[in-house]
Amino acid sequence: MSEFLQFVASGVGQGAIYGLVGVGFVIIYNVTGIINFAQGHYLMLSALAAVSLREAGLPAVPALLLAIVAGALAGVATDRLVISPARRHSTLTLIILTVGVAIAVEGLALLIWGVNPRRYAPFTAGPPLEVGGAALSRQTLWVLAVTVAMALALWWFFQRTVVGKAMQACAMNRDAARLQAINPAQMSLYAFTMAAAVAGVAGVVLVPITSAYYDMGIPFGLKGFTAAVIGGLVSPFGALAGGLLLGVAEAVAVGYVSSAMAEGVAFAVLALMLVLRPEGLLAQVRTRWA
Amino acid sequence: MGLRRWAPLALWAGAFGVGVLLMPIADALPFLTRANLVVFALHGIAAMGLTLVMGFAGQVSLGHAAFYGVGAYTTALLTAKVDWHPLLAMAAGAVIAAVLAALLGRIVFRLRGHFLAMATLAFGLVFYVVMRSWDSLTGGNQGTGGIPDFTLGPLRFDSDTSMYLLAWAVLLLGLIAARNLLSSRPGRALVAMGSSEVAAASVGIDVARTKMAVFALGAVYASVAGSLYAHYVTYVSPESFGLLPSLRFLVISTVGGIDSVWGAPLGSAVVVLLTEGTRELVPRFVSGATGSYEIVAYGLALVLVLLFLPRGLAGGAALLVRRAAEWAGTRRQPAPTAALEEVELR
Amino acid sequence: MKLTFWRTAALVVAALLFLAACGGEEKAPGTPTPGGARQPSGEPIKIGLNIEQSGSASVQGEAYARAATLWAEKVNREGGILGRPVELVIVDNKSDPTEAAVLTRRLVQQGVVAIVGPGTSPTTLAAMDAILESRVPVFSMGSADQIVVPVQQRPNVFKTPFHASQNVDAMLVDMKRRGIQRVGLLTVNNPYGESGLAAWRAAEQRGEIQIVAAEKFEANATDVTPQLTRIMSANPQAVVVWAIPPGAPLARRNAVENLRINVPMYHDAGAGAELFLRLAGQSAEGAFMVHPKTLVWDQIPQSDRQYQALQEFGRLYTQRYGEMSGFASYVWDALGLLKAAIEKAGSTDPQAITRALENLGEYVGATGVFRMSPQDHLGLRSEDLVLVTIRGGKWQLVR
Amino acid sequence: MSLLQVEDVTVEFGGLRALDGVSMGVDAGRVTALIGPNGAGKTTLLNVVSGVLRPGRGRVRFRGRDVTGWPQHRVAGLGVARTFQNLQLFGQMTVREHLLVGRYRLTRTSFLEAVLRLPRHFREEKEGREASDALLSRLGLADVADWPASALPYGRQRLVEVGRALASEPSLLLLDEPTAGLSGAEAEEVGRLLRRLAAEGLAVLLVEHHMDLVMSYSDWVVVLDHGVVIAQGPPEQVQSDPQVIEAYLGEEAA
Repeated sequence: MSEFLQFVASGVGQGAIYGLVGVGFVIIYNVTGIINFAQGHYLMLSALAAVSLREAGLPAVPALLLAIVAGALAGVATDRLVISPARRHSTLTLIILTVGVAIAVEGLALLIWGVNPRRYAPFTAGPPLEVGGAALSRQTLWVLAVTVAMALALWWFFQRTVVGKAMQACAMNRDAARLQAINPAQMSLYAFTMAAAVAGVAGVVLVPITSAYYDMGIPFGLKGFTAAVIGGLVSPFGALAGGLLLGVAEAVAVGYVSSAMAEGVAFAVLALMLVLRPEGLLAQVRTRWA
Repeated sequence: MGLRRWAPLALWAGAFGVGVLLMPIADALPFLTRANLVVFALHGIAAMGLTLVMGFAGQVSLGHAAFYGVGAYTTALLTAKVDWHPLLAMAAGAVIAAVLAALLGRIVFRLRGHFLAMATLAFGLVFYVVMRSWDSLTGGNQGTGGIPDFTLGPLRFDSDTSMYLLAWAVLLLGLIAARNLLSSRPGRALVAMGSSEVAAASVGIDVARTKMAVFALGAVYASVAGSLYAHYVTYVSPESFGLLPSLRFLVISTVGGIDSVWGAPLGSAVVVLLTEGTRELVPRFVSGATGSYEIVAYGLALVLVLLFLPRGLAGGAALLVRRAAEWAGTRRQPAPTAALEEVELR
Repeated sequence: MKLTFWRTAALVVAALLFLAACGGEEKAPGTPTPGGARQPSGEPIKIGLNIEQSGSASVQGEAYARAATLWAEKVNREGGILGRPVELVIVDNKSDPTEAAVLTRRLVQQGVVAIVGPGTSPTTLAAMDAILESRVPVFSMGSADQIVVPVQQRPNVFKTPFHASQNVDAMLVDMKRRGIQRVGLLTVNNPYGESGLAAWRAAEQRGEIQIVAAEKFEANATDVTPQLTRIMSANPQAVVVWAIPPGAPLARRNAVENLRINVPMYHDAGAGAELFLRLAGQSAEGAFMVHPKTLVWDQIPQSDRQYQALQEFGRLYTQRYGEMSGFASYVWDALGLLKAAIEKAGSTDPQAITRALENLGEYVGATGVFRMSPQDHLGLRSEDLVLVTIRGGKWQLVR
Repeated sequence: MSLLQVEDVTVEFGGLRALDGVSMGVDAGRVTALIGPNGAGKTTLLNVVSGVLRPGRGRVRFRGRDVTGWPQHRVAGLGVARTFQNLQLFGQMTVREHLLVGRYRLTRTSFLEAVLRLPRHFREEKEGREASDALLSRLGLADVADWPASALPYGRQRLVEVGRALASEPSLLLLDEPTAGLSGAEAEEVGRLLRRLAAEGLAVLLVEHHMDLVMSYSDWVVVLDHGVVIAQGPPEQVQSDPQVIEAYLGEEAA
């Protein structure tokens, strides 16, 4: 039993990160129709920026905040420098453009930070907490707390702010949104910025658990995408739930199936989801984001 | 009659000649070798399959390298372990790839939107994990080797030059096959489906089935290229068939342009030139530059090509030819440039 | 302010400059002053480096590139080879098997007399056909045995890292001393981990050890606690982690911080030198590692045969880069062996270099003492490996 | 028994009834016109007959065979061809190619036969070419046979769609506003063509706004309003039906 709890505890921590990356996929996909391959790269940029800013002597809080801003700016840059000028091109071209962005960003990170992984100390030092015999590291608690906070913030944003509602409208029907004087280019900018910022948050809470390195973007992007699809690719909250499910499934697969196949289990879940429930696990929230 | 029958043959012979001419060009360029030409041709073949899928089924595949892998592993196992003839092994790989693609297509073509993209992504990754984990069959992470050279009767393809000529010939065969197909009943059905599914169905075309067929055909192209790859490198490991190679094929097809089967070889040439060119040129402008500069340059070049040629090189070239014809006033056919630009992929 | 294309571009450039300013890699103080040796002259001797500067094995490739650059500077400072300067042609194969094969051919076409690399097993095996056709001597830094075995089919292929099996043998020596008979294995799910796993399975077949649990993890995993939980439930007397950074230090942290594992943990030489210490932090204390002597180069007694070689390599490398890497000495020694062979052959003819390598006798390198022969293209013994541990945040020689 | 029989067909879109118990028939050798105000459900009915939509209730019978809910391509395979209200031409295809695609159901060449250029390909290409050339001259499109259809003026594009439908040698032709955007003279041309086709035994179901055309060229008129058939009969009879007049007047007044 305590073993099983350990798997779940590990899985939830990882899954929260997948979910946060997945949120970005959902936001961008719904507002613009683009699957953004650079999504995991914002996480990477923020994680590495956090390490560098801290090493440069900044106190923890401003360093982390600035690192998130750096990630968000990368989102702004993606939209303004690449997506916006190509607005008239086909969706396929736009998707491939994000592949180009991902390649260039990864190269830039390699240029700036080199290949060696960097470490960032946990936010709060101390031994892990015992929950029913399972160890839950303090940083994992941070990850969970931040994820919950992000979920609440997203809910508030989409339900209570004008921009959030406009983005929702855009997601439901882009043409209709245009008729209501919602500027799609502006919405696209917001979507990329938000997606990158959320991934950036994931990046900075993640670094202390593992480490930061230049090519972590693709694997996290992939897991985030899987999380988003499990959630139906329609709702940020679906993506968060999908991420948690994916994380736990992976950890449990390590425990009871085979550690070599754990990743395969995750992708097989993705494939099965597509076949059996293409509308995602949370189909009922399809028409609403909250 | 005689002339008309032989003209296409002469044309393709000429195309083969162009491929041969690429060799001295590659030799003359400091940053290209004939090995690059082999890779160019192999990737061109595989990407051509993807071009067919994207251009006509209107679906993005993110797992194309898996079919490349099916061909490579089938050849590796059948020629190295049980001594099949390379051609037989290649055919076996093609059949397996086609069946897998048809099964996958059958499941996902009922779905709409970007679901094929996602399903192919999942399929590609599951394939990758299976290749890594099924040690007893595939050699797992360590890969499997000992693949003999490709032979065809008395011919043995064991050098870069011979392998390139073989791959180029196969690429041209692939082009011929694609063009034969496109100028016939099933091919016209594909083109029709690619531009209006509801109208295609209205003349009796079974859209789901046709998509499945073109998806299987695309997989066959990739598989054949994969078989040749296995013979060329003589060793296969999962690393060559994961997500990054799939993205590479996607990039080749898109950069080349998905409106024409010529797009794939064009795109493949551009990708090889970009990678090798940046490798050679960047260190000349930035002293002490290493791999990372090349990657940045490659990524930026890719972005720029797509920003300025959204329909890819083939699309851009077609547009250019049309514009030139218009400008020269030699147009015998009207030039529907506007229509060309407006054709959107769903 | 409205974000137009150009304004954003300006912003990005500014951000990049800022990041470059504070993010730059730690670089050690300037190059050592040039010595007084005569300047090499004549046509340079070209040696190719086909290494993994980006992609999945870039941590290794980085160390390879550093060692190679350092070596070339030293050799050219000291008069070159046969009085001729050395020119390194370094190419990045992006850890991609196909690129590794293509680049081998390209380097040969560019007229290199020898190639160092590829630096991993899959890139080497993919390039094998090209390597064999090239006929130039090639040093691989891959760990798989089949890179140089059977030697009749690998006439021009050499390697410098110990076989995985030799690392296992060295660990087994220490385990026997501690009475450890049951181990749990945690290997990274890639070719690197696979070669370790295979070597351990072989040892188990020989009856030297009992493997009670074998788990794998992905190279980019962020948490391997589930795997460790599984391993510990099988009650091993020791845990062996076969991985490179960031996986190896992550496993150590998870084991110590989350599970408080109190059995000995062994790492292989790939776990990362200072990088391991940095990434594992406090948790590194007490971990064991089997490693060439390079990691504790400054603790090796003068009586050791490798003393000189280690001093030279260790001093130069740490002075320049501020830290040691477990991978660097493989390239350093490969280049050193090539230099010795070229000098012995008195020519840069590839065939002659290959023959000279096989008949070099003993070559004392930083990795170990090489005794290459026509039957053995590695020539290292597992006795040259040492067991080290971490005390007070520093590597300490155990034995 | 009519060639096409629609029985009690009902279609709902999210609670809105687009068709409500529609029954009607289309006979061979006659031009049947389907008229009604905007939003009456005319195109919806065409979509149900051609297999684009599956009705919530009711049957569609073609030659006595129940084809309700059959996929579009199978219905087309039986010899039901159609055109679209908003043109659905094939991108860059030439006019002749459109007609060749139209012959899809009449031909058999497979992927393999096409790639390998086996005899069936050549035979069918030759037949296809002859047949489409004949049809092209009949439609007056021979001079633009090799033009990309998208480069033609709008009126002739409509004609290409009709040509594509006719190329499949259908026994039932469904036309969705074939004269929309056409000049009076062009519309007359279409009308005469329809009469000739009907005379050859084809069944034509025409959705049309152009009242003059309907009245002068159709044999039978069905009037739909709010998804319900409010009248049917010969043109002159329908023309004087008070319910029809009201439906149309209502529209004009609104």
